Amino acid sequence: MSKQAAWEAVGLTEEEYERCRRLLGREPNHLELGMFGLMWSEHCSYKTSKVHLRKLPTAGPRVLQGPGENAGVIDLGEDLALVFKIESHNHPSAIEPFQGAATGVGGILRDVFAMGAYPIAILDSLRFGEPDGRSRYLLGGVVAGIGWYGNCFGCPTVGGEVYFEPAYAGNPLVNAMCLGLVRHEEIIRGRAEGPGNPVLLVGAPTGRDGIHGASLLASREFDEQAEERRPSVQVGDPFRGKLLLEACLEARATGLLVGVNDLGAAGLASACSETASRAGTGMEIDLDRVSRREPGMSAYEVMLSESQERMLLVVKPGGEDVVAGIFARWGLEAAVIGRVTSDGIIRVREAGKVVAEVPARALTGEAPTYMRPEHEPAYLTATRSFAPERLPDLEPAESGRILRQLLAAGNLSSREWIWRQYDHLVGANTVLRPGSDAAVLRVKGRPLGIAVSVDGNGRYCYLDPRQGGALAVAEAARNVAVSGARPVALTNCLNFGNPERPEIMWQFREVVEGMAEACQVLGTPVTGGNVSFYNETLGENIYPTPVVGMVGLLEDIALATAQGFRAAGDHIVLLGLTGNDLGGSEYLKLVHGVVGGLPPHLDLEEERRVQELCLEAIGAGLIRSAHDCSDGGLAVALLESAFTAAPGAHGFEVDLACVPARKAVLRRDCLLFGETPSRIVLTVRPQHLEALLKLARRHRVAASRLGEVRQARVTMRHGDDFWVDEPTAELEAVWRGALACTAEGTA
Amino acid sequence: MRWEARVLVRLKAGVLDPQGAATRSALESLGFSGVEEVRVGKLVELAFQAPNREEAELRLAQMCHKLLANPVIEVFEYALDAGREGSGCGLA
Amino acid sequence: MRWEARVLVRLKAGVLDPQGAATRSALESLGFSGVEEVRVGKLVELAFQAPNREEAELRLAQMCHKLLANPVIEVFEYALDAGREGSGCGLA
Amino acid sequence: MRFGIVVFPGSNCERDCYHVVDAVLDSPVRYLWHADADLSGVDCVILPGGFSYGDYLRPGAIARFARIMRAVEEHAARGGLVLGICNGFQILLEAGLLPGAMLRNRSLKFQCQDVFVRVETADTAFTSMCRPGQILRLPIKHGDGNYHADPRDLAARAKVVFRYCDADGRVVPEANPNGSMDGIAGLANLAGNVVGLMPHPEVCAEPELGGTDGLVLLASALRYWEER
Ligand SMILES: Nc1ncnc2c1ncn2[C@@H]1O[C@H](COP(=O)(O)OP(=O)(O)O)[C@@H](O)[C@H]1O
Ligand SMILES: [Mg+2]
Repeated sequence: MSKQAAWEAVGLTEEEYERCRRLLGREPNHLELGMFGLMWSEHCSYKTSKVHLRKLPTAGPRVLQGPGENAGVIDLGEDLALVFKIESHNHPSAIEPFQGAATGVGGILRDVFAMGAYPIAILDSLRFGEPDGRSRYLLGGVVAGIGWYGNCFGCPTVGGEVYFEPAYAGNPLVNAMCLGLVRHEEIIRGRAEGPGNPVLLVGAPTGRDGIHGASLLASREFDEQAEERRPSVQVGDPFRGKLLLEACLEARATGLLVGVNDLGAAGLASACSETASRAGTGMEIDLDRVSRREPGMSAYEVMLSESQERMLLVVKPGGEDVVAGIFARWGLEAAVIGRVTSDGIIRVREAGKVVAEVPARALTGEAPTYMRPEHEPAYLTATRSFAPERLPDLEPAESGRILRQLLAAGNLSSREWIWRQYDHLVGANTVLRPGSDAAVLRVKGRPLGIAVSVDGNGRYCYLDPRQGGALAVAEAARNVAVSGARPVALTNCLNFGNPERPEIMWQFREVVEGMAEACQVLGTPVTGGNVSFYNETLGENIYPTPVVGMVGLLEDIALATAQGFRAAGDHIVLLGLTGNDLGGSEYLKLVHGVVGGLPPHLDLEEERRVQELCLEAIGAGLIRSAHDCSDGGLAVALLESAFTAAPGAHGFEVDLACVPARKAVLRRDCLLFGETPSRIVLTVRPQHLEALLKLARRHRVAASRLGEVRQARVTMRHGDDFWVDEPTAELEAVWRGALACTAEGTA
Repeated sequence: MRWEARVLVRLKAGVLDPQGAATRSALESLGFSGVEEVRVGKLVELAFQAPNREEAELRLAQMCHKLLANPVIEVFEYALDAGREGSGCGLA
Repeated sequence: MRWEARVLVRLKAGVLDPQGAATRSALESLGFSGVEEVRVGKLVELAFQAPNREEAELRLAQMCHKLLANPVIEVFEYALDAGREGSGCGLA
Repeated sequence: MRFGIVVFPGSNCERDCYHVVDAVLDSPVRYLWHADADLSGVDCVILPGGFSYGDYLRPGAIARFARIMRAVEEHAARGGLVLGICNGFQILLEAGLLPGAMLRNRSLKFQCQDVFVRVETADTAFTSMCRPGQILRLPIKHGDGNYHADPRDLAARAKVVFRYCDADGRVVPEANPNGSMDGIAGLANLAGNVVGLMPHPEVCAEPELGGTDGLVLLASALRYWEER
């Protein structure tokens, strides 16, 4: 094979090849080149995103660990800390939805317990094409796969989000987030400290799973062994994942663990070089000691295998037998495969011979970084110039019909079909279950509560990436705030198309800058995240899709507030101003068939004040229910609050003429379905209405009583004009059943 | 005409079979020594109508490709028999 | 001596098979008409050591009785072959 | 009364059970390792939910052979209390301590939701504080809860303790979440000291988790043991 073919086969460019030759001072051999290829891949090195990710604020009083480790960590007070991280598994899920999604969950769980934390919750953020044909198959497989791993592992899946858009038809997105609890002194980092310390590989034996060999194979002569060399799809084993958790935490309790890293992309090559380079050390590895699932594996395959349910442990000298004994008791393999060295080199031996010898830093820190060219995409001229205000307004007589159409839409109907397949209760901490804006978990033995939500509207980002990025942060924070928790920090997953296209790079930078600004204003630093590029099929790119996983804290778990109405007679209050915001809305897409205009305008200062007000009102015990207005607008938000309680029990009557307006004249469609952000629907007991309105004035937030909670009937009127007047049960049936019908093909 | 088919669906070679591995170690701890490998797959038995053998075989192959096996991780094989008409639960 | 066995585990006649029923209706909605019945069972393939055929058969029957099938709801049948020594992943 | 909670590889509700017994019931409790045979000092054994051995092959099929299970059988035969929750119930069935077997849910999906169950008999250790006909709201979370048995075998060896019902206590098909025969959600042996059920009382025993109906099972066990 020519040299050129060799670097191309591992995905390197000629310049990159030259760079690794310079770093080595010689030609890399086949294995070394493979290690460089994977470690310098976009996925592992962040070579394209790095320069922009630096713009995200990462510091804050609660941040104990920012980006750069297996997961971020924030302080929960006293000696407790919260570990959390989000990650994508888009490409594997597109090929094999069940296993792809399952191994995505397995991977994020390992990231969290590698830090020494006990996982307490999973969330999933999903994007598919319109749910028919292959997209329906992907939806079913992905949801079943997430459920399988989380349910079997015993970590509750407490929330998530899902959108259906044609832009994701070729490229579904599967992002999984995990949170875990740990005591400060028990936090372990992925650092190979202490030359001489033994290095153990524990968990599953190593097989030929997911080796990045497809491209390699394609450029090699085809011989009779070709079939055997072909990488296979990674298959998860949640059972073994759970054993690995138990054994790792038991090993941690012995105090013998120095560093821990999970094995994910690029397998051993990555785990060894990352742990060594974080600690400024090196590592010697003997491949003959790696336990294997199949005979005849090459050094290349062993080093780069992505077999699941494995961990790399660095152990105190002499601790290896005790640690291995713990793993044996849990039925897991544990082998000393090498030791930490002081020379900064990753040295790999096989059958006594050195088969690779590479400075750890060369694989990690010395990876190239790029400032790729960028260019504003041409489509924006068209989408921006679309003026929704020129569309005919909604006829009141049509409201009922349109409302049903929205309630049945893939992006607005109940997600119960999904989260019922997830054990959201195991762990006995779930105080607010899926179906409210954020999930809330208690912390046993403390008054404390943790709220968490994942959000990101790709359509907004498509229409205005900067604004869309800020909106994603704002919505995630708002979802946490309406649940009674103060947003404190976030993790994010940036899903984009091919960064070698200047248009995609432009979207990426804009989104990141928009997010950064929102993080600054809302005071929520970023503790980590993940970038997934190349979400492109046949030249079709996905919408730029940042997914924000926001974490919030409640001083007192008793303040946890759900979105569902509580009792007839409670007053309904809307916080925030409503504008003529139709751009990028579900309504515009569903009713007028247009993805266009500009996403709704976000005033970050106003957003902050609205959230502050909501938190203070909840803290003062004034609030019975709280729900943010997002997709589908005010009408859908009100209905969701009516639906969440006992089926069909609640209804409401509101006068939309009372909605505080940004403009003198509000369109009817905007009143009902416009998606102006920074708005929250609250309910209060009648005797608390005045106190709430007074508080709102103090926070300089527009607030107005719209009506009250009733029984069994939904009435939306504008003065004396009745727009919608129907039994709750009928609308609720539409909303509750729609996703199940589409997903199971019974529609 | 009624046809009865038996389809065996297996994981491809090299694809991890956690179920098989767990079963193997369970057999071992039950005292069955010397069990070297266990792989667990699916058995699907079908009874269906088709005018003749060619047509039956064609449909069966399509059913396997489209639904019964997942081509990304599984392979299948089948056997096809002319069934006894009206034999009800003949499959079990 | 190495033996290779193929065990088919089926639900007993009369035990409802939710998976089979779902597969049947999925086939139907894919456009395969005339599918009268589908039953889904398990295929377990084993490679194990035993000195001779009698012994191999005895052990296999015990494995089925004890673990591989649940007599309350399932029945099993098996086939046993002398395997090729050292054939590694011979099962798949 | 002392509780023991069995930990199989793949159990995942053992901590939740421990928490309820320890922090809510304030009773002594310890974990029992699957490979041990020592139940000394334990009056009530809980087989917790989860996916012992990954639920591979069949739920409970591998766990029933764990070393501890012989001790549990002897304990049950001596009149000791045994509660199998979800996967624990499946293990009791596989072990033959209770009759019947579990099939996949009719929906073929894992289902996590609150259900209503009707208490069919107060004549067991774990329902002694209930009245027959009482309705409990408990969560289920399982993929294989579709109970099947030969009716004669069932009648000869066990009594039905819980049936899925609607909010008014009617055992109707719409209230049956998994296709279980006769809406069966839980069983006891004839002596009433061994009970298995699919719902999870342990995540429904504290007001802040949204319900306390699960507590009655363990509280019943405490009283039953005192009055024995
Ligand atoms: N993929 C999913 N997995 C689990 N829960 C989900 C998923 N999608 C949505 N949910 C839950 O359904 C509820 C409604 O979701 P969504 O409409 O996205 O809420 P919001 O608009 O407030 O962010 C939330 O409680 C959310 O956690
Ligand atoms: Mg919301």
